[in-house]
Amino acid sequence: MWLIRAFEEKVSEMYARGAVRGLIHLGIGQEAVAVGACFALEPDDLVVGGHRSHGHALARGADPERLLAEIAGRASGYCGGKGGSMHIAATDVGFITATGVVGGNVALALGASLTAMSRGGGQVAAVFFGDGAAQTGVFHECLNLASLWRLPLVFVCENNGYAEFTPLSAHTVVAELSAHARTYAMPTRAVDGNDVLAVRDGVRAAAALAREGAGPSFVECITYRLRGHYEGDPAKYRELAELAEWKEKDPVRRYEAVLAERGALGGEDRARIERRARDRVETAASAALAAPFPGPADLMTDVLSRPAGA
Amino acid sequence: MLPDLPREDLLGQLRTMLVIRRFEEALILLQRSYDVGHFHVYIGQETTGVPALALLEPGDVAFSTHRNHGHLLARGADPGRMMAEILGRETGYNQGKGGTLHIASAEHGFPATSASTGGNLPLATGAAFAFRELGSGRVSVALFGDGAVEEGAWHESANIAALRRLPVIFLCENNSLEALGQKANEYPSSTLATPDLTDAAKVFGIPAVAVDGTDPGAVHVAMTEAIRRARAGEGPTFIESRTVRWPGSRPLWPQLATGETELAMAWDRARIPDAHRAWYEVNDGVLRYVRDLLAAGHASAEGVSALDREVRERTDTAVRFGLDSPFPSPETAMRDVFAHE
Amino acid sequence: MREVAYAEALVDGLREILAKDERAFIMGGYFLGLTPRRTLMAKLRDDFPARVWYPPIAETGYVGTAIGAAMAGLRPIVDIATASFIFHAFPQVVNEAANIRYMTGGQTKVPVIFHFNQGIRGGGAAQHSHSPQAMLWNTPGLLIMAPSSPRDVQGLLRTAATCDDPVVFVDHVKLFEVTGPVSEDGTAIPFGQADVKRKGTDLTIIATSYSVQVALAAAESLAARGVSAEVVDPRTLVPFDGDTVLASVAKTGRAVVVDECHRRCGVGAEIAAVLAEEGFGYLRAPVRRVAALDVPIPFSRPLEEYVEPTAEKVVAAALEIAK
Amino acid sequence: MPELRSIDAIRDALRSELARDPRVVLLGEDITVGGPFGATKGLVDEFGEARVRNTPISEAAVMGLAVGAAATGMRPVVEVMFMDFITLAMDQLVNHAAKLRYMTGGQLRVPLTIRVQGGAAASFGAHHSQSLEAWLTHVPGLKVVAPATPADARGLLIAAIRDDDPVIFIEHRALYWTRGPVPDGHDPVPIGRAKIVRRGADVTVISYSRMVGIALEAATRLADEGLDVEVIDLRSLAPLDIDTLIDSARRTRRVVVAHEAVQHGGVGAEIAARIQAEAFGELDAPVLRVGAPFVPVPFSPELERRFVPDADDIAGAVRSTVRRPSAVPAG
Repeated sequence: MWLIRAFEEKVSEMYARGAVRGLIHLGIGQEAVAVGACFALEPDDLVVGGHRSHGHALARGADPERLLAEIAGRASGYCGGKGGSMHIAATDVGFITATGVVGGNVALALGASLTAMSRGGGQVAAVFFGDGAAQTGVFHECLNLASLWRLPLVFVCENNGYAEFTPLSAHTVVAELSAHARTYAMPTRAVDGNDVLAVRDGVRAAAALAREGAGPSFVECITYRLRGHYEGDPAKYRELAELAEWKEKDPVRRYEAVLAERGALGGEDRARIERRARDRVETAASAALAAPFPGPADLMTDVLSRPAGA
Repeated sequence: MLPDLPREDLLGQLRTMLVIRRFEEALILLQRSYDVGHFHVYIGQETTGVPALALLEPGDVAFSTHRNHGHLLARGADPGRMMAEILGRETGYNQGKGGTLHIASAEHGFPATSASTGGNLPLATGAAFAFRELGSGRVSVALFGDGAVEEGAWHESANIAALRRLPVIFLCENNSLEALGQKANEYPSSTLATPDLTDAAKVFGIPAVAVDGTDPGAVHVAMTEAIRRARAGEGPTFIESRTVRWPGSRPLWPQLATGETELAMAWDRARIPDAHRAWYEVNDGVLRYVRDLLAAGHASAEGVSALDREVRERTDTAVRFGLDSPFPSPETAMRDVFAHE
Repeated sequence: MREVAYAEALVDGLREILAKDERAFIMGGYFLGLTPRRTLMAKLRDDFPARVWYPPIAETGYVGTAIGAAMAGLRPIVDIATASFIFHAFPQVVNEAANIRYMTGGQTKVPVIFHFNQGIRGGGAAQHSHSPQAMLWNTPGLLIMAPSSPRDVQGLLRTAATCDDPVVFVDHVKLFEVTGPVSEDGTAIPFGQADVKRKGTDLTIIATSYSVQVALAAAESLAARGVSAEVVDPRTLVPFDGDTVLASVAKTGRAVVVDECHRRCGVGAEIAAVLAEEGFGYLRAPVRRVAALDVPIPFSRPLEEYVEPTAEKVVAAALEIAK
Repeated sequence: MPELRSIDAIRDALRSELARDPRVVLLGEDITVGGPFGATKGLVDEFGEARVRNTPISEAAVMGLAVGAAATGMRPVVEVMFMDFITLAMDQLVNHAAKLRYMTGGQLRVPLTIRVQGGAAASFGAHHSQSLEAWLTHVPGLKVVAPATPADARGLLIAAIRDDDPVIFIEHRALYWTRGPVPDGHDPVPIGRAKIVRRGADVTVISYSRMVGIALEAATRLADEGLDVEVIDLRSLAPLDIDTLIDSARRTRRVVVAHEAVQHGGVGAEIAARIQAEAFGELDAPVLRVGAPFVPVPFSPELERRFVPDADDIAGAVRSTVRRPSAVPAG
């Protein structure tokens, strides 16, 4: 979780310095959902992210250097600099793709789960999305279709109470998003999104159901993100008091406390883990920023299977 | 049961139901002698549309779909101009440009009719949005089938209607009972994982009720309450009207599977054949309505037959009017694209 | 004449409409995107709290709601924000709004304005850099305005506000900082009236929206090389002022068309085809098109710049045919 | 040579690819009962419900699902009952199917075929008669093909299913029941290659789908007037076989482009702009375009007939390219 926290803070700092640009969405405060969920999945399971997915990719084992290179638009980035922060893909670690279209990614994950089902190897798919996506029509179409065809899919909903800039209550009367899943006879479970073990158990149970062929299920993680909706937004649309309260629920500090209680984490262990994470991110950042940009020759590739015709 | 209305209103609604029934039957018969093209009929759902839409005021609006004939006729549209539109003639309500799938009549409160499944749901929600903003107290009705609930447009519209407490009534005519295309290997293929259709609205906190679509009394009660809530600013209501699909609407091209309706079956059970017996005895709302009227002493067999004859004559004139109407002149194809040409 | 930034002219234009017509209503408030100028919209909302609504992220739903409201008495101005989000609303914009008047034989009007910010904006990548106006221009039943200056955006908005047909308002975040004069007396600019933004004799550059600023920059550097370029801004795509454009091409005999759509089947393709057809007699060189290359818009800056229709590319195209 | 109707040629292609490749799966509304025109009739009995799946009426989710399945190893074939309904799936088509390969720097591929049925016929009205191919050819990352004959329908559909990119396969209901010769075997017809269906020396007429037959009708009529017309069937709108078009334009020096879609901003605009840019000075007349008027599709048969260009329209355009004085450009 420290790797993700250090990574996101480094991106935030690079953005402030103008070293990277474009639309960047950080998931600081939502590390427990990424790590907890991915910990409960198998290596060959298929994971689809949303537009705030650095943490999801890292939790699946993506290389921080190639991730940072992509965010910085470098040729050595996972997508050759063509995708950027919102369209990260690291298929070698089972992170199929992320997408910038709210709700659009959920439909892609349905397809991944159909493939998994047709292969019959007990493989499952999982998709991360925010509560903003839950307002889109395509999201509801997906709940219906997944339930109808009993697809092996885990819906991991990060409910942080905000869609882009507006508090959720201004967007829908339905506070509890899993209610929509129950409309389609889908089992649901709400977990504290800031407790990595609770998320792990929730997703593991859901994945088990899917592997047995019992179809999809919906895990709603109640979380809170500490940075603004997108980098460069001073997040002033939140009352400061609310911000302070959640800082104390920071998932990284809570998990450290749990481990310390169990005697599994001494004082200097904690500092060592944090430092190792920050060092790893530091080297990754300098390597990424030193890497070359892609050239015009790269431009026309990857449009179609053969070079783009007339 | 019968709607709680005075006798002449009940008979008025019977007349309208018969106008719809005879119109659709005439259209199917016309196929034998004229290339009418593809269309959908409202047979079997008259006992929903007529009582429900009779409760609207002139200023209220309704948005229908490809199965719109019964809705427009229920609000007083002229069968002749309807037939003319279906036959693509100049005298049609849309001057021949819309056709059966898009018949609209602003004067009867049908501003636009969409043939894209669920396409009318955001439009009806929008009209309610305007009525609320303009404080006009008017009501908007979305008329759609169970298939439209599978569309994202349904969820986005329901969410907005609930969020802004809009005066819109979602009247879902679920005509797929016992005809789920998947199993019966026929149309439609309504495929919804929701155990109960009304759940699709209840999740948004929208009051939802299911009624027997062949029971005009139940439809009347549910619609009266929904209109009251809308005008009082209490927000949207969802009504699921359940009907068994008319056997003639199962194949892709409608056919007179149960023949031209014989009203005498309402008072003379001996005339009911074995084939489609359940249809004549239970599922045909019009026959049930006639039986209830007779039982309540509101009408006699002779009276109903006389009314039916009058409706059939009117239907024949409507068909002739359609067939005799001129086609629009070709250059009119270039008009009505924009306000200023 | 007051000098004003485009973003201010736009918001003042919206304020004027809300003040003048109580049926006017704003749905979606991201007109100025995530740029620093967005505080202007927050102010507008404070001034008219009941008339500016921030809907859920559900374009089919809220754009359809705007169309329904337009049929029932309101005159909504609906903001789709980033142009790439309009694809969610295509069934409502293209299948419903554009067809309703025609399909109903003229019975029902749909006075609604669809606003979006199109084009390449720096790091938007493939899903936030679309220019959908070519597809919308292929759709009968939609008026399309594409202002390129503070005066034009206010003048065209005034006409759009009184129009009884759906109007597509093509906008661009890179226009927000462009400053220029605005008319004091509230004159409206009629649709279908092109504006010669710069006189010239050797060739004609035809451009819309932000590409007009690109064309003007190109004309500037061409002048330094002794090539006199005339810049014609049609200001609206529907109706399209073909006469003024053709008159200019007849005079210069050479034409370059610039816009941010992808090249194949883009806005430039239709204009070039019309010029080549109508201007066959007096064209002295092939019509050149400068548009976004036919690849998804890449994220990385150097790739994005390679794809973008820049002033340099316009200059190169102009020099190629000006000989 | 055996003969097949287009609708049967299409079913034959679907059956042979379903049999050949276990990754192929059909998705669409009512396809187990054959869809409205019968293209998929009987396939569910042969290949089972896991590979011939009825979907709910949720075009956005179904298209997204198909893209996701293609990106993770399957080869879906999605049927969109009427081309007008691609509007409901535009976000998935434009923002995902067309871009996943590029945005992921080549990590993903999207071997997906989208069968649509477009065009005006039998008075289906404005929501069931549109030709929207210009939009799709405008999107980099999508291929678009439109067969005019049963042989090409089968060959191009087989090629589309085997292609590793998203291919939109445009059928036309007015062509479904026309019969035509089909070769033995199930070989793909290469995507991106036009076909000269009638050699000629005086004027080139470029067209696709239903318009090819109408162009041939015009050509035979013009032959009686001593005009030798060359007719080219594009078959593939993206990628466009521009070399064949330029070569023919240089030979005849007169070109007409005809399509059923609205002329304004149609594929004809791109072809006209390309030919006049690359063969400038080698034409004796401007490239003329014949397309539908800039209006929604009217319902009434009389108006619909006027909406769709016919042989007279094409012949008229051809004659005017000949009559026009060959103005030699000044300077």
